[in-house]
Amino acid sequence: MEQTAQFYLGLIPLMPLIGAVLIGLMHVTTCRGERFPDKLYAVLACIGPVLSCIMAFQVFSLLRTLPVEHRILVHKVFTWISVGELKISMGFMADPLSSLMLLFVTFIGSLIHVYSIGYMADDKTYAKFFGYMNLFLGSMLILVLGDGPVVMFVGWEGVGLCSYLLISYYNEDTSNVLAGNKAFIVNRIGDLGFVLGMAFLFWGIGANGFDYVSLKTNAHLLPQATCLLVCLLLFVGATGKSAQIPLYVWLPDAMAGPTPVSALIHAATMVTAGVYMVARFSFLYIQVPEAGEVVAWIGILTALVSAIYGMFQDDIKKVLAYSTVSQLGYMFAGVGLSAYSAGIFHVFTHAFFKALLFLGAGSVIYAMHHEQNIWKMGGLKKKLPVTYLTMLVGALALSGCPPFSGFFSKDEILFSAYASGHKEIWMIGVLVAGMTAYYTFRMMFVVFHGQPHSKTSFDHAHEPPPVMTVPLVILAAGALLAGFLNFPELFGGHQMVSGWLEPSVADVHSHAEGSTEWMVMGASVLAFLIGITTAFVKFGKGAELPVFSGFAKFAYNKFYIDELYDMLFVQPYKTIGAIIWEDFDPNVTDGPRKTVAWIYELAGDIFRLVQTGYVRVYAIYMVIGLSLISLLISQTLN
Amino acid sequence: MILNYLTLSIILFCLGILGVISRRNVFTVFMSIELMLNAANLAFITFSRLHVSMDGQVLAMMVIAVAAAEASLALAVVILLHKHKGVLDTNIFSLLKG
Amino acid sequence: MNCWQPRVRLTKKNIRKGALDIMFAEWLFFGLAALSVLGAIGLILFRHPMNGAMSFVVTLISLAGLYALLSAKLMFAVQLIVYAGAIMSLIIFIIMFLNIQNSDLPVERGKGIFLVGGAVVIAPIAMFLYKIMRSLPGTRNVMGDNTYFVGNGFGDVKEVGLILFNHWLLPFEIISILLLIALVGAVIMAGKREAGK
Amino acid sequence: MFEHILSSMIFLPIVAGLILLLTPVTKNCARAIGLVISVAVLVLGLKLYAGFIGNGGMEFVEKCTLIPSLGIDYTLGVDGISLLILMTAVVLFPSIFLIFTTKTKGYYGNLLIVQGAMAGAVCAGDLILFYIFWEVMLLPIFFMIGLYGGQGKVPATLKITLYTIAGSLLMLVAIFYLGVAFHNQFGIWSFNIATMAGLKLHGTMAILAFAGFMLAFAIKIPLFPFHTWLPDAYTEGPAAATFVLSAIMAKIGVYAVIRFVIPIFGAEFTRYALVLAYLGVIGMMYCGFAAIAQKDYKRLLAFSSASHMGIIALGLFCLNIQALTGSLFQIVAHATSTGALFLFAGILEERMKTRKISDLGGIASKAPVFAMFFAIAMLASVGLPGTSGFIGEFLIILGAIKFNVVIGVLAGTSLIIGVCYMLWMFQRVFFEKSNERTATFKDLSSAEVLAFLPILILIIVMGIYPQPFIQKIEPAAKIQLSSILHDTQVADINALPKGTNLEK
Repeated sequence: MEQTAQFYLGLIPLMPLIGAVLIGLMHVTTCRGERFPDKLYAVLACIGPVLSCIMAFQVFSLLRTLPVEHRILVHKVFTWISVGELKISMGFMADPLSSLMLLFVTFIGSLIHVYSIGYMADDKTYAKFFGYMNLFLGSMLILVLGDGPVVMFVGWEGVGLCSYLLISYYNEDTSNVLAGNKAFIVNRIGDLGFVLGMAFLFWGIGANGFDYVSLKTNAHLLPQATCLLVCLLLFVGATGKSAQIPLYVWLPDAMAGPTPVSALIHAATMVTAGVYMVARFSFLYIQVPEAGEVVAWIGILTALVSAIYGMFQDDIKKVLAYSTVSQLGYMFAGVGLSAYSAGIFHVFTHAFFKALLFLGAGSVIYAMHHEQNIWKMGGLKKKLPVTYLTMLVGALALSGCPPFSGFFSKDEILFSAYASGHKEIWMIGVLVAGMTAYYTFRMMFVVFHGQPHSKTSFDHAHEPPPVMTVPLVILAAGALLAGFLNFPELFGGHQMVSGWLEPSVADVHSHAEGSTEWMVMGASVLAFLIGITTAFVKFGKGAELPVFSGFAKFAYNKFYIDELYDMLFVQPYKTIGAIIWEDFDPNVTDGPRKTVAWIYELAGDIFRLVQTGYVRVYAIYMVIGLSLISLLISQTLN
Repeated sequence: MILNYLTLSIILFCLGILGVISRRNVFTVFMSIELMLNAANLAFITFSRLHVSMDGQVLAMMVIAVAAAEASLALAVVILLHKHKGVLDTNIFSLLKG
Repeated sequence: MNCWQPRVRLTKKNIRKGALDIMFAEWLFFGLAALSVLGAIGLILFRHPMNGAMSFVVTLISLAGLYALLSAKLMFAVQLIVYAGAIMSLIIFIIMFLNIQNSDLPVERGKGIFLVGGAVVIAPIAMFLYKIMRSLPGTRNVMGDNTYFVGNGFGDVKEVGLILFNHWLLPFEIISILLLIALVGAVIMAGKREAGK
Repeated sequence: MFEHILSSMIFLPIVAGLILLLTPVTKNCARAIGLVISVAVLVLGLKLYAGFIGNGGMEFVEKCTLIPSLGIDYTLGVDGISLLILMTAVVLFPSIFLIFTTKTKGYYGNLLIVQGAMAGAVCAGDLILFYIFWEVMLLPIFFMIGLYGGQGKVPATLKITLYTIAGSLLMLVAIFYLGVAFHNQFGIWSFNIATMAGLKLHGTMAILAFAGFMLAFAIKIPLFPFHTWLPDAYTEGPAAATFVLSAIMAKIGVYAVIRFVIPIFGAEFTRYALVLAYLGVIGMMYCGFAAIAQKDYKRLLAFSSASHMGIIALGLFCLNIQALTGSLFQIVAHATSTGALFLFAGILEERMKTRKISDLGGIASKAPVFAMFFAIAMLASVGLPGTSGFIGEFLIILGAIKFNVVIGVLAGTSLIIGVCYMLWMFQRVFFEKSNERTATFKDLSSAEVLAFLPILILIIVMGIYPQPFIQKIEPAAKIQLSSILHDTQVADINALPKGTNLEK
């Protein structure tokens, strides 16, 4: 049984990868001639994820049968790199943490694949899309299952690549490609942090094995300063992938890709990789609380800033994108404050409701014929009942309405912030919760309530086919129920997720009085109610396109951060390049060579005067030379 | 006195050089070269007499043969020159000018 | 070496006759030397190559005389026949063939300056060569190897020929090939048609 | 033939190339002959690879005396390092003959000669022999750029030739100095690298000789600030010449540092390693920055190649096994990825008749196969995990961090810099809307796909399963490294004050 499961570990990422290669080859070989039918591609594309999902459940259930301290499966496929002390195998590892990630990644991934069959139906390069999606899922699974940082990095960069490919999927449009470039480059900045962190970690304790198991046992050998450095560098990597300050700028632009991509990559799975990574390295972060503080503060500030942005967006996907950034901020606040299970639990619930919201938004966009501006929608409740209901579930979960999943996970983070004495973080968190409720329902009201703003597109709007709505319903069920998996003890629950994650993450449990817990929960609920009421008052009856001014305009333009980055980094980079190429390289670097050439030229000009071209004159030179030599030698002869 | 012969050879050789470097007429330059060859021949034969060995004379004979070959080629060049340029000036050629 | 020793018995009469001969040869040498130098000077001074060529012939003939004085009988003949005869007549033939007018001749301004300047430049070379010659052993002798006379065979066709074909065979053959090549080259060059290029 | 496998691999192409140049064959015939010869060499190379044991020593040694009085031998041999470069060249060469058709026969003749000469330079075990091949290598490049290059071919040819020769003449002087020094110390003449390693050099002359060698190799690699010939030559050269220069010849510069400089000048090498490492990393950043300012895709690739060579050179100077192995691995990886990119650029230039980025666009939708191949090579070149580029770059950064933290961090920025200009270029050339020029772009033909497929498969296989390659490299790298570390200890003893007598 264990043997089979280990074998599965290798197969899980392989399945979608095989699918990707197969679809890619089929696409490439046929793209000039007769194409295979789209249905074939759709089936092929879904086989891999579904198989992976089944195997993931197998692995998960096997892990459950094992005793708590042995809940770890490692499968080393082959030696990948072995140079000197550095020994890395291409190995996969399943422990409670990764198996949990595995579950929802494969599950939601499969659902989104199914959804895409409907959403992408009219696309000309259907196969290409599914190839990329499968490649993405494979990379994500490598990321999750990798048994060491380097293998994880393979998946880490792989998902970045797929993100690039899918964002610039509609590559005829320059802005889409630019968004893709931005995503890849910003991710690369984070990856630099990851690589450097790995390097320092390796020279610290990597010589005895560079996989998580060995690293965990040797973690105490790492000097405090190095540990802090490694933690911060790794966190730089996490900020890149998970869109945190200062590297969050790519995620809103990434909405240029097809909507299922936004759901799969930029909401449910890839962006949570950073949180996963911090949780994975919890054995390091636990040693240096300062690093955790930095993580938590960055997280909560990101949550605040992006919530502010989210309140003023007019693109339905951008609202969701900023809410994603904001929720990721919560997760980092959680893992930063050593509440790893709370952070991961939020990742888990967030995956459901955010995927749901994105897919719902996709249905809306699909129904509105690729119109994304919320001010041009309105009153869609009647036309799209299923979408409306499912999205309502998602919105309630996102804003933290009590019985829904988001409430439990968010509350746990806020509670641990409060209980561990970080009151400021808690206060900001509650504030952000209110803002979340506000902008979520602002979007819901504007899109589904009120009067239609565009009559023609409203009339043409219709509910999408079942292949799209069924995943929505399933996800809605998930978003509704997932929270009960970690039902707090306060309500007589067992905190199953926290208990499950116990062996993997070094959780710090903050205990507090029951009354404190009630107080914290009450504050969250209050914030939610204030947020939703405000939204209802302002937009409940439908609203016109507002004109922004003052702070709102400032926030609408995202505090001009993009422009600032452009001025601070992009333009200097281009200017330096231009200076080097146009001035520095030809004049300074090439200067010595040019000087030598100039000296030769000068000497040539001088000697040219002597070269009259008349043979007789050359004879005269010869004779003069002979004469001089004779004079010289004559001196020595008697 | 042997030295007299050798001195004469030196004088003739130097006159030959003088002819080459100071005249521009192709024929004169050419004949000046012949003069230098003859000066060398004289030296050869003088040394042959000095050492009472006839190798010098053999060498002189070879020089004459080379001179004959040279004369034939040089005259062919002169004819070509005259044919193409119509003049006998060595300064016509300045292809080596840098 | 011995075979070239004089076979004449050294009687008083013979010695006196030899002294007279030496005196006569000295005079003859100076005469021929003066002629050859004059001829050479004429060569480099005459403006028209024809005049130069005639004056050069004088040099060549007087050099032939000097070869005779040095007992190089074969060379005396070769000089007269090949040089003064064949080569010079070829040169003169070409000069006449080209029918050179005074107007064809290059205008040589500053010829005097070149001559004087050239002489000044060449003087050290001449001095140097002279110093070398003077320092060679035996050059102050009256004639070679302290003997004035050499045997009858010295410089004869047969003796020179023996040496030529015994010790100098390979160079001789190479020279013959050289002559052949020169011949071919001359034919190709001079025979080139205008249309060639 | 198999007893003298190395000699055959060297002289078969050279002789064939000379025959092609001297006989009036047609260009198609020349191309066919070139293909046959290069495939024959490939077969020999595979045989060599199969017979290679790989315990770090020299194998397939051939030796005969050339000039006994001066101790100059004809010595050939391969170890893991040279085998790697040799195999790269051997595998990549047939594809050139497959891909390019519209050239004259001299093109193919010169290519064959350069192939042989490069094999010679890589296998030579004697300094003089190496020098001869080193110079012969340059000649065909001179002709190829000079005769078949672009518009600015003449200045570019002169620049590369004079620059390279200036460096190699200094190396010749240094070689002579080494020979004389060897004669002074041991009383015999020898230029054999194996015996040369026993040479003990001190003082200014050693540093000068070291500088002579390093300069020649730095120009060839090219190391900042000696890179200025590279953009011109790469841009103006015909695609095959650029390919040869970037994929293989630059690598021979790196190889030569390992083979000749490290054993002989171990002490000097360690002393100046920091400076040289800085040059490497500065060169990487400098060329990376310059690349973004390019308007010509070939020149952009040229700068990118120079930038990568900076990283490879850095790996040499870090003095640890990870960086050195990474550097050697990256040699192959870079040869495949950048070489392929230059071949693609050649195809683009041939079909579009332009080298300007702004003239192109939208090729991805017209030629998906071409775009995919290009993207794979590009991603390998920016070091994406799963492709060959990552392994080397990761190992080099890892080693650089150990060597010097500042250098390590700067080396890490190559991850970002590379991706910036590459994506920018990819966007302008392959994405966006197509224009009337690119509207008629024809996708790769089957023959071209066939020619590129081995390269691309190599890129991916080397990224996913690199251990077989690393296994061949590592023992030889370890030996080279131990020679330096040994020398360092010697140098340390010398550095001690005179009074401390350690001996006996």
